[in-house]
Amino acid sequence: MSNLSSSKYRGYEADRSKYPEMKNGKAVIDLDSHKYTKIWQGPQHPGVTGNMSVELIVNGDEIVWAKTHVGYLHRAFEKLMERRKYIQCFPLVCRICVPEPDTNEYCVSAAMEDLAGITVPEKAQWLRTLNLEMSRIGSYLMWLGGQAGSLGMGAIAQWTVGMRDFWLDLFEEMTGGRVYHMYMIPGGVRKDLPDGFKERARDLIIRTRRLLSDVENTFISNALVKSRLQGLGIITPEMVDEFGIVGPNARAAGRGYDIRINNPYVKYDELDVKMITSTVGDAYARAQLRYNDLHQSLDLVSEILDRMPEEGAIQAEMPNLVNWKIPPGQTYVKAESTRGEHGFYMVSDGSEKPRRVFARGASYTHAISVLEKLAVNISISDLAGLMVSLHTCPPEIER
Amino acid sequence: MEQLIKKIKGMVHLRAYGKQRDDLHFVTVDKAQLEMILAHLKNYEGFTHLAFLQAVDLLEEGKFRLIYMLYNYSTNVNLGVNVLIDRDNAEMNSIHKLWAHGWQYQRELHELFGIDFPDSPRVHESFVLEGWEEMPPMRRDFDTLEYSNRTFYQRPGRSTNDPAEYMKEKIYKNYPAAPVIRRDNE
Amino acid sequence: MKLKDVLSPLRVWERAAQKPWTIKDPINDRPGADNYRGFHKNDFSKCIGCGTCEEICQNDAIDIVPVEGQETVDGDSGLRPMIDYGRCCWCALCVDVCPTGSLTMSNDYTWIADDPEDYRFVPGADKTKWQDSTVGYTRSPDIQILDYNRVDMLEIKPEDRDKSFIEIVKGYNKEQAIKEAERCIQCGLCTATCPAHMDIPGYIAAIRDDDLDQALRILYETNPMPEICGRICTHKCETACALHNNGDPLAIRWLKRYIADQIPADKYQEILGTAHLVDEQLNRKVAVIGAGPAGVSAAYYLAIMGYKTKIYEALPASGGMARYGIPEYRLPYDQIDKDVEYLKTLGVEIQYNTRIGEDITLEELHREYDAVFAGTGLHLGRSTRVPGSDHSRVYFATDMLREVTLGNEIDVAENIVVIGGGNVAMDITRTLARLQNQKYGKVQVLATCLEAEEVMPADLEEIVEAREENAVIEPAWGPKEIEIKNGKITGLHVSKCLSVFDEDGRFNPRFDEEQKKFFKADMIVESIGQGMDLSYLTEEIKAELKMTPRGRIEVNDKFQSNLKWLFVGGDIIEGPDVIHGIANGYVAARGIDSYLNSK
Amino acid sequence: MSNKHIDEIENQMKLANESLPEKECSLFADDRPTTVGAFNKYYEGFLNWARSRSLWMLAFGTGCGATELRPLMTSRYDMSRYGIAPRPTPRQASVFVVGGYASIKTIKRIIRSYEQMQGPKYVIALGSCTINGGMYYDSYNTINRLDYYIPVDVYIAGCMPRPEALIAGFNRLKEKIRAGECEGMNEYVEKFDWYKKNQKQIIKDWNMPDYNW
Repeated sequence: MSNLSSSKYRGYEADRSKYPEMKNGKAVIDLDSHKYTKIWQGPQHPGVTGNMSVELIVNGDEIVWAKTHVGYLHRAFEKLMERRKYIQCFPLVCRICVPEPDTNEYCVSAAMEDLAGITVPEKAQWLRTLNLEMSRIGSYLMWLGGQAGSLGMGAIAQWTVGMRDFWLDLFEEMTGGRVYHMYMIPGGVRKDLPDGFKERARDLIIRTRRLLSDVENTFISNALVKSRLQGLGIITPEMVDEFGIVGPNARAAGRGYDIRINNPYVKYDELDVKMITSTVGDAYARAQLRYNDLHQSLDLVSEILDRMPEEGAIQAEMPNLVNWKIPPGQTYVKAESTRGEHGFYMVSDGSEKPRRVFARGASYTHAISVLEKLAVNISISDLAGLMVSLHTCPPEIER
Repeated sequence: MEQLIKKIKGMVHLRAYGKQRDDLHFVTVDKAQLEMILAHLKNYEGFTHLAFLQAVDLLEEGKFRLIYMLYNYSTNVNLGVNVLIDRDNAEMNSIHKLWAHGWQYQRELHELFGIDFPDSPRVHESFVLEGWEEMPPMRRDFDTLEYSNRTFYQRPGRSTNDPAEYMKEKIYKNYPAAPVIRRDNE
Repeated sequence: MKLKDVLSPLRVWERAAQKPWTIKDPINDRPGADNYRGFHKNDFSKCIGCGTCEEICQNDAIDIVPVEGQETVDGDSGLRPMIDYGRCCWCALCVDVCPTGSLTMSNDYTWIADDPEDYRFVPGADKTKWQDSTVGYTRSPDIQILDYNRVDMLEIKPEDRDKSFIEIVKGYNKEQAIKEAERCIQCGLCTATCPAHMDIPGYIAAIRDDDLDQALRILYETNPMPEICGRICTHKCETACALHNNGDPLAIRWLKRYIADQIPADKYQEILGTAHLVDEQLNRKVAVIGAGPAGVSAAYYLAIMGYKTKIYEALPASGGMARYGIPEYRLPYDQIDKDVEYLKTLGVEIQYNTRIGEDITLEELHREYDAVFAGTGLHLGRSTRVPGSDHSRVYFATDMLREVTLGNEIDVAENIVVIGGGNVAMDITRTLARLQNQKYGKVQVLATCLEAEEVMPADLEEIVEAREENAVIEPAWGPKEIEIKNGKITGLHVSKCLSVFDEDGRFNPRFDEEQKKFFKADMIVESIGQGMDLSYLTEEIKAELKMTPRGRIEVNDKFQSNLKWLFVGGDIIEGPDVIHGIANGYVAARGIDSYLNSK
Repeated sequence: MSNKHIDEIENQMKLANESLPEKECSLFADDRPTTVGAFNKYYEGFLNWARSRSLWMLAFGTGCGATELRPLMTSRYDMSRYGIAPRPTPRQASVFVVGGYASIKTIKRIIRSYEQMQGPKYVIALGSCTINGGMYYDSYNTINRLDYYIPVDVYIAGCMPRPEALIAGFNRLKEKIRAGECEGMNEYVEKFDWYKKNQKQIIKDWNMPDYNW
């Protein structure tokens, strides 16, 4: 509630007399005073990012108190994995995040490989990199649609989500699945690229860039977007450590933390990934940063396609995966998803099943601690925009 | 990293140290010294990022292992700080004052493992469950399949066969079973 | 706010005239990709019903059910997967794991139903609109879920072994055995094929868990000769192994040997719980004729069931054909002794050098004992009856192998031809090769048989190893005449054999008389089959005993002849095969038990 | 609403509004839902034809399956041409697309949203999870069979079903509506007690009225 005292709200000096009194640093909100209304945004609400909800207390149209409720998508993945063999975990984990399932697949396969001491062959590493980077593109396109849609620009959402569908077509060719790819099997990947894939992918990159130039015109440099997103949900550099903010949200606040650069995995150490940062920290800076990151992903995909080895094994020499036992140990494997640090902590006890698996999603703090802090003092009409600008994804919170 | 481990050794009772990768290390410390070492790591050693706080149920040993995964932005190293706590009446000191999102993990652990964190804000609030009446579900002794069969209706009409048993039934039904060894005392 | 920012969104109007993306008819215009993981198909001609798909399915979506028209035969359980689309997640692990590659996926993905009960189906049996689809996800040859590569067995190199009779195969060590055992998918198809119906998945799982005591207990449930079986079993189970469809079958035989090799004989009683057997309480006595696999097996199970058992053996040592028909480099004699010594500790007596019919008659046994089991084996040779085969330098393989085992001197010639392509022929070929090597320092032995190389009855590894030891193998030749000059054999005339069996499957070889060859030899060994010696049956018994048209003793499913007290088993019933002998002995022992209990 | 009336209903129906605070009781329906009969054959036929051509779908992404609803709305698949449009609130919607697995917390909201929808209303269930639990069959927090909690008209197989399959599912729903076979709403009323029993068996925290108006 500390924000209440800083009365500056996007150049508009609000009348604070109707705001809650502060007592011992806590706001006193008396619902019976009829000054406040309690409303729920979600779970059945078009303005929330997925199946979650935010409990709000508003004063007029300004939010004075917010609380995130999650658990609508809790499927107990971690519990289920404890009673599944290692190989059986692999189809399960991609369901943790729908727009970007491949990061989960990579992390869980890499964690098993790390614990079992398996080295993935070169070609499979490149294919994994391609898959991960393509999934980032898909996720960013979805996000772009969401951010535009949250500001009422449904047409942009139509374009970008439509364009994502073409990327899903590529995924379908490559992996056999449209949304859930189940591609990165422990030890490698499941299939090589089909014939003519590279040409079609390059063609799609060109089409995506053409679309992005439209998005640039209609969204990034749109006066309306600027006026609504600038100054919204400012993340200060101090907050980054305090709240454990990661990914584009942290980079927009000046923290140069991109796992692809800091702790390179698969083939990112051989690729030219640039750290894109900003120092403004508001929703517009985050939007711009993601837009630039999307461009970088397109660059990376075409670079990966150029450097993709023609020949090579796609799976390491593996034991019988049905009876696969992994020696005892614990590990933490992380990867950069579009939302930030996405990691899997895995403990093995030498048996056929993992002892404990924990999926760390970037939204875990973004959608709860950070959102509850940033939502206060903004207009209720901006809440959807704020949630999308934090790129929250509820399934990775509750798993 | 060796220097840091030496330093930690000098400060607290270091129960175990393990290196998984160049950028991932694990240390195990005592419960009482945890807060101190976390504060030191955060304030002086650059481990400013708390990636997660989680628990592993060591049912056989009657313990929970808590893991505080820290990250250092300047050296790009992850350090997992392990601490063992008793499984019965599990309780741990809260770290919400060190990291503002610490309470979230503590709320989750309270709900899913039944570990209490006194003083942690909102720790008794429900997180993902609603109206849960059983034991905390992430504990090893909670059988999720049994609960699911008991609570949700499985669609009937499924039955399976063991190929070996089925073939025995079909091909060599009359083959005698292994004889009982007739011992003196029986 | 800049004016440019206000106007820039309007630039998008330049796209207004572009062709839209819309798909005209989404339901029909969009088949899944060639690699799409759509609905399942199953090729019944390949499927063996091993249930590995059920095993790997993390959603418990697959049941293995009987399907009309699918018979249960060796290596095919006759069960087929039924998939519940109320569970499936289309991960295609079942497709990737399928050892036969029968389970695949089509690229069809539309299935609408009003009734949720409809979503269970047996791909391949139930009519589906995608069953003839040619595209869709299939198992990639580049990845392995199952491990199709057998752990290499250490063998002594040909140059180190071709002069001596030391054992060639070294056996697995612990690490190798566990690694090999981990390849097993526990389908259990092998159990039905094994004549003794051993619980193969059970003891392999025990090896995997490194619980060898349990493994030994499982072995002894139906097979009391693991050392012998672990070396020379014909391992029909490995042919039925599901992994055999896409790679090396599991080394079931070597794993069995590993279990027995690891446990010293003096621990057997303790592990198997046979230390305190009932001592003559039953007061029933059983005689066993022949200390071969069938006899030993029968005696073992009779002993643990509490019968006083005595074995009569004509030769000076136990093992029967396993000792006297199989060379030492395949089955060292001390391993036979290990199995038999354990039997002796259970109180079974063995009387050697006692031939029934000469030293003691069958009637005497009948009088003295409550039941008799005869497992006398096939010790006689068979002749090709080609001209010249009555020459004194033409031998039978069985006789010669016996002589070698007995330690008698063999007059090995410089050039030898062996007629026959079975395992016995390979045994004698390789034995003679060793003897030649010892005597002359070179090998000039040639084996020839009617069958073409691909269908030679001998095990492939036997043929390969024989060639490694410099023996020559000439398949698909039929012996015509043994050339004798001045009373000495000079060689064998053969002509090309085109086929061995006629259309009806009867033995009726066809030859191409144009293609001829002459193999030089001064000694010839015939190894074209073995005959039984039933001379111990007296005339009275023979008159009463029912025989089959092929000249074998007729027995019921308990191996009981029409003389109720006489049980017969082993090679003389089933033909030459150690595991059949063991199985016969086991069943006969149970049969004797029930016969004596009902008497 | 008078207290007397509430007492009467309590005696008759035992609706669970009694568990609500008194001041909230009057906010919710305190009456049992009733079945709706058909009009005469020709008029009903016309109505069904009309209903089948304007399916307004409730935009409630209950699970993974909702992801494929998003491309369906774009111009690539263009569901508007099939007469399908997303609506933000249950009051305006006639089709409820349950997108796969439903956790306990979500099934409670699904029931509430379903009851709030105006009749005639239809339910399409997506994916394995709604049929027999799918890959979460052993999870403690997801239901296995959706038809135990709300009536379902059409099932679409897949994990998750593709947009094309969704369109095929909507087409099947249209056929059913035109044929007058979509009686899910009346079925819910007829087996109301059975549905409520099933619902209450899994939703332990039943802090909502038995029937939402």
